[in-house]
Amino acid sequence: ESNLEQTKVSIAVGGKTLFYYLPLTIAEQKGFFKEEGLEVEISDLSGGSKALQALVGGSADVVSGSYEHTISMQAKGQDIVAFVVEGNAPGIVLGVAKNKADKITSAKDLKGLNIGVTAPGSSTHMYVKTLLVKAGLSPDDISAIGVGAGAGAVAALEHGEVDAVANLDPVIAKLEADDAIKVMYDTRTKAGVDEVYGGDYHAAVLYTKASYLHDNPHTSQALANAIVHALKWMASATPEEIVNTVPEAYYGGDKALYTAALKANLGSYSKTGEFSKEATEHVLAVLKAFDEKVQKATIDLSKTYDDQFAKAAQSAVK
Amino acid sequence: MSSSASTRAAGVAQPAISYKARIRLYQLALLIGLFLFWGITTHYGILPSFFFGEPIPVLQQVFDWFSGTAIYMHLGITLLETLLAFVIGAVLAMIVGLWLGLNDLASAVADPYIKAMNAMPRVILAPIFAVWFGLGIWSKVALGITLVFFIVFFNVYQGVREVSPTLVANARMLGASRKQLIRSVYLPSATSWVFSSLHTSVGMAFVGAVVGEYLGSARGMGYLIHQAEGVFDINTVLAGILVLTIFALILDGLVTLVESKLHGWRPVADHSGH
Amino acid sequence: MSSSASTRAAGVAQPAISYKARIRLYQLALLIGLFLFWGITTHYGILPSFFFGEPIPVLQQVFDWFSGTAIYMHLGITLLETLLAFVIGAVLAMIVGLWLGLNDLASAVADPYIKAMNAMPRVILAPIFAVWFGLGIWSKVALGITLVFFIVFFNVYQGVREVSPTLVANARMLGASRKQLIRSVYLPSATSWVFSSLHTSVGMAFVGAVVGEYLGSARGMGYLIHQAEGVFDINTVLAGILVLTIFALILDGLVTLVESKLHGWRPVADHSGH
Amino acid sequence: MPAVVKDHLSLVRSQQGAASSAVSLKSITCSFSTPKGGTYTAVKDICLDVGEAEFVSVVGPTGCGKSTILNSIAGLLQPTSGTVEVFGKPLQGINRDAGYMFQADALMPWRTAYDNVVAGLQFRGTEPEEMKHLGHQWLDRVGLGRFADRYPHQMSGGMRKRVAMAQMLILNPKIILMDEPFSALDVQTRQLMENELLALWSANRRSAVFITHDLEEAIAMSDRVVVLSAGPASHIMAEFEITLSRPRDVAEIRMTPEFLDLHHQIWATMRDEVMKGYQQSQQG
Amino acid sequence: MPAVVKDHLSLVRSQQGAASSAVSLKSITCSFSTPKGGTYTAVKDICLDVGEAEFVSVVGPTGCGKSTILNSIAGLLQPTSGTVEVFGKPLQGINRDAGYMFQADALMPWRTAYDNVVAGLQFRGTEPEEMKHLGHQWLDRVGLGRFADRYPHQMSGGMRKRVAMAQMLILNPKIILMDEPFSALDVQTRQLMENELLALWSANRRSAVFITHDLEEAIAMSDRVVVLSAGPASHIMAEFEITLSRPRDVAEIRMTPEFLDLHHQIWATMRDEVMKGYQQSQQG
Ligand SMILES: Nc1ncnc2c1ncn2[C@@H]1O[C@H](COP(=O)(O)OP(=O)(O)OP(=O)(O)O)[C@@H](O)[C@H]1O
Ligand SMILES: Nc1ncnc2c1ncn2[C@@H]1O[C@H](COP(=O)(O)OP(=O)(O)OP(=O)(O)O)[C@@H](O)[C@H]1O
Ligand SMILES: [Mg+2]
Ligand SMILES: [Mg+2]
Repeated sequence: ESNLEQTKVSIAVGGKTLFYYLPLTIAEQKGFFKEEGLEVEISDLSGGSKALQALVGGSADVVSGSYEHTISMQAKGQDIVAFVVEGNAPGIVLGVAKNKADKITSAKDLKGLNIGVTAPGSSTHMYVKTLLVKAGLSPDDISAIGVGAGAGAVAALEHGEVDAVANLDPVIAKLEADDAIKVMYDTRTKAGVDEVYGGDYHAAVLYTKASYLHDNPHTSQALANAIVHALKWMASATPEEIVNTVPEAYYGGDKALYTAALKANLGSYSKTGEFSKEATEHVLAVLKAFDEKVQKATIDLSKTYDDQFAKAAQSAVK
Repeated sequence: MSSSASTRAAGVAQPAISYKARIRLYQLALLIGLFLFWGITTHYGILPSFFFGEPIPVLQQVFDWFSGTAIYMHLGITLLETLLAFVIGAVLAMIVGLWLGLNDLASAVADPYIKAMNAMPRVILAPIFAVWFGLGIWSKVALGITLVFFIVFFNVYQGVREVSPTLVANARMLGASRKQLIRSVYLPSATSWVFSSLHTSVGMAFVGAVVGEYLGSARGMGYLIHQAEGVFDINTVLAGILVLTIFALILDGLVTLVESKLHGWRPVADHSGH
Repeated sequence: MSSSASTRAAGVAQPAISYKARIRLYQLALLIGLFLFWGITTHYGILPSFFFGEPIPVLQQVFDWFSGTAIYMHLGITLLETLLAFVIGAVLAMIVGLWLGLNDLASAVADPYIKAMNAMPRVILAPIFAVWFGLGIWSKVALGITLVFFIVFFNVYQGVREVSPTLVANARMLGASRKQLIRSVYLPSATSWVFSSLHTSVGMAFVGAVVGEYLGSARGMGYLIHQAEGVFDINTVLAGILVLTIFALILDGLVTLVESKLHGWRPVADHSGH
Repeated sequence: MPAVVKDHLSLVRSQQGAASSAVSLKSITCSFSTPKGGTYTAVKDICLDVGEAEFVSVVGPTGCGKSTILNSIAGLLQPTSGTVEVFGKPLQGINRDAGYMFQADALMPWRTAYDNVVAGLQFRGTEPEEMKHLGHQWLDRVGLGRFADRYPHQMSGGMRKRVAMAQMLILNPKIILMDEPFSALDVQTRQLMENELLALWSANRRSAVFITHDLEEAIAMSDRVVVLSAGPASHIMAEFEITLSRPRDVAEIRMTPEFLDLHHQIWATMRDEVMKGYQQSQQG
Repeated sequence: MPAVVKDHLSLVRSQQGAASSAVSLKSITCSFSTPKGGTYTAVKDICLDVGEAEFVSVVGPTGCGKSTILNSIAGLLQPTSGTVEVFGKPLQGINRDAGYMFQADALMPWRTAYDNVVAGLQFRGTEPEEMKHLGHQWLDRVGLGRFADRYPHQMSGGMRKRVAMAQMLILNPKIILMDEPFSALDVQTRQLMENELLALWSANRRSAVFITHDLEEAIAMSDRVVVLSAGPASHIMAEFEITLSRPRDVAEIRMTPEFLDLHHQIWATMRDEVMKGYQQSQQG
């Protein structure tokens, strides 16, 4: 199929090993990109915002990142468009330290505490803000401490530096395995997402510049096909099959922990890769609440995603 | 750097004030030129303002900060971390540098270990520091120390090695004890080495503090910058860098002040060649 | 560092081999001691193995890597980046350092700008480098250069300033042109300064490459370390650091080799004091 | 017979002789700023002409400003006032016609004796063959043939001085400036070197300005001996024409009555001056 | 009348005199490794006794090993073989009884003249009052009272030497070691300093080892003049007892017939040696 505008695609991702982006790795490992005639290079960056910067700066063609970015970029005048969904649940978990769990039972009790987020201003931070507002508090009622999404986050909670964390797997899985936290809000599951956001929510997507989609429709289609392929395969595969597909480096010797975390996350992935208007609106609502730039701007949601590729992929991928 | 100059005329040559004023003028011109270049290129999209911001909003942000109150806390924390890292790192480096510089066996044995530690990417140590020192200022201080230490250490070590053997022999003949020898010969003789490294490490102490805050903290300039980066507010990021830079220059000025006190005996050499 | 020593006896004193052998012995003992300490404390949970890993798995990982093939690509990339950053950064620094060291006006004007750049947290520049140089090796090289440059620069600058005025005057009287003066007097005289900074910056070049990869890349040792950190595989992280350290020592050894070639004329001073 | 030429006379000389003189100091004054912020005038209103092929020695109490004057002639120090002329032209920057042997150690510590000796030839881009030949020839001349590969720190004080002398003379400069070149040498080696220098100087009409503390040396070598007064604001106190016939052997000449007479005169002139300087400084 | 004491005789002296001598070199040899990897023996089998209150001058061709010997006595250089005894005890490490004025510049460049002079007193923890008094007294003695606040680079060569001398003598060492201390001074200042030194030395029974290239100075100052042969493997070629009566005035004594006779003898001894060394080196 030489109708591809380009066969070499560079994809940027902020934290390739995160469960959030697992479909990307599956597509890569199972060779679904190759099947589409693509040669992808996946660059791993230190965070989602760095991946976005790589796209804007032109060093990456496509980003595997958070749908939120397409909205906040529109507010800044950048035309970024999502074209296939990887996950429908952010996978963020708010957990409180076990030893304080009896005193903290709902978001209301968070007032005045130190809460570890991956980085100030990040989506985990916004997640905490959402919870606080829902509980009738102000976002400034807590102090958010950036603890990263690695060993530092585990240490911060286990050493009492923070009273609660809003973080992702494998941090949460590790803390659970260590019996260090009690999970309070969990958006790895459909139920959890509904509870926090009041319905569907787009998390990981593939997005790129509008011009790229326009100039490379076939390449974009091929990318969407590969992701949808991966999503479908994941929906039918057992957790063990998935674990055996990811590179060994992902579970770094502790396969059991990884498998457990994977099971907790399996519900978060999209089945079809398609968009839903409702889910995009939920995302916008969250951003409107906390992002000044988005508040001021008028956002045209229809320009933040392009559903045609994912739709076409349904028939392309058996 | 800096140091006055002029051609090595015997005696009381040209009025030094005009020379200094000229330098300030050039610096100012350069500064304005840079800002103009920045403003124009970003305004006309030659440089993307997404990455490079724009001068007016950056200055506006700095102004807003200093009209408010919150910034003082953040700045204070970062300065405190920087100062602590700088002082502790430099003092430690001087002690170890002197000790190894004067001790052949110990230095030969320690050699690969020190180089190995210097080659270690410090950022990776950040989580460990967080465990040991918590998320407060001390983990940032520790990170800063690891940066400052090696720069100063290698220079103190070399500075001690470079001391003129005749000077040492003379002081020993005059009855200097080991401690007096260090105080009266090795240290003064190594001053230029030490200060050269101090200038480099002032900057590094700031880097340590900011990167430390960047990796995990609840306040400080690094925190502000990190937060702004998270929402792609490049102007705030640059404003933060600008403020940090100004304070780095102030701290460096203090180092230069101490240097010129301790180093005033130097002949003013002429390197410009007629 | 290192350099042979022994008491300053006139002539052909103690056999130097035994001294060197003794040093190696001590180093080995220290190494084994460190590994034992590490093994025991982490095994008995005095140090948490979650952060400190354990020696056996770390060595196992290193062994696995080198029995496989993938590591060579990663290591090769990182070494290439390091070397490029080191060489380009050092050469640039020498040129700029010489130029400013010999040019009073330019150095006085540039002074605050250079210090400001040195105080800038480089990590923040990473996205800009990615824009300019892409996500391939060149953005890492650029990051490494920003680290290497300033360390070497400040030392070259100071080294040039410290050259004995008599030596310069003599060479000029002997008819040396400006270029010859630089080659025959300034550079040799600044060698100890330059090499001291080269030792520091070998490590920094590695740090630049690894941190650059850490911040965004598709291969390299920093990439491996980043991935392992993301999944709490501390043993792999430490194995990566270990491998990097060994290569840093090798590169430093090369620098020392060149140094002893260029610097062989030095008297062997005795600093140990009788 | 020696003649004492007084100050105003030397001024006249310098005005007349400008055209045919190699070096001409026109009323130069050199001041330095002192630690306390004042100025210290080392030499004041010095007028001195050195003719082509003339050998002038400068003597004077220690610290009076001899090296300062030599630095001005070399173009390394710009006088606070007055001008230096070289072959009739005002000196700008370094004096390219002069070779200067410094009072202080000025060998490059990272070069061996041989490499130091040929440094100037290298700078001029001399052929390697010729350089090698000349280098070794000069090392032999100063008696260091066997020490070609020694670094300065491996040589004795006197050996270093001789290397410095060879380094300068190998370039065959038109004007030879030497600041106490032989003070670190034993009497005999010194005489060997003195003769060596005289031979070179007379071979092809060099000019020489020679600083020494050894009056005998000054007289034995020179056409004229200039005596400086004690500092500060040192001036030329007296000049003595040395009319002893040439060629001279520096060892033998010392026993002649003219020599002793001159020695006595200069010695007397200087003695008072030194006592004055010494007493002044003790009051300070 | 002067007596030439030959080698074996001096050996005998050193064996007898051990008990009452301040410094006693017992057959010392000093070798250095050369760039080519060989060894260069500077001095070989030197036996020398310096009695208490004795003033010994060492002369010899340049590069023969005079400074090397002084370094051994100071304890800065460990002889390759042989031992150094100080007041009857083998020397271990630095010689605490000795003051050493180096041939090379050894002033601390970051200290003013005054601060350099009092450095040794500071090291000993002398009272500030006394230090100040002594410091200024010594600066005056060497004629630098007005230059107390000058840094070394602001002083002339001769001034630096005088500071170095004051720095050493202010400590009143039992053994005075001086390596060509006066070679950078003009004749008159030199005589002032020589008399100063002699006065100090005779005031309270010091021992002195004095290196000079000026034979007249050596004779005028000393009780004994030791002549070294040319290197390599330099040895003591001859010793001359100077029986001129004390106290002496260094300027006047030079005219006495005994003086001239001694001068002639030593001069002749050295001349042959220098020529030998010079020729040797030219063959190398
Ligand atoms: N950079 C300087 N700053 C202040 N004073 C200086 C400086 N250089 C020289 N002088 C002063 O100028 C005077 C003359 O110095 P100069 O070196 O010319 O003396 P000199 O005649 O060569 O003495 P010597 O015979 O001891 O070498 C001295 O008093 C010295 O202190
Ligand atoms: N570190 C060294 N390495 C090799 N050779 C050396 C070293 N130090 C001294 N020498 C040699 O030892 C010999 C004696 O040197 P020394 O300095 O004692 O001579 P000196 O008698 O003091 O001469 P001068 O009168 O010129 O000062 C010289 O030939 C010198 O080259
Ligand atoms: Mg002088
Ligand atoms: Mg000597």
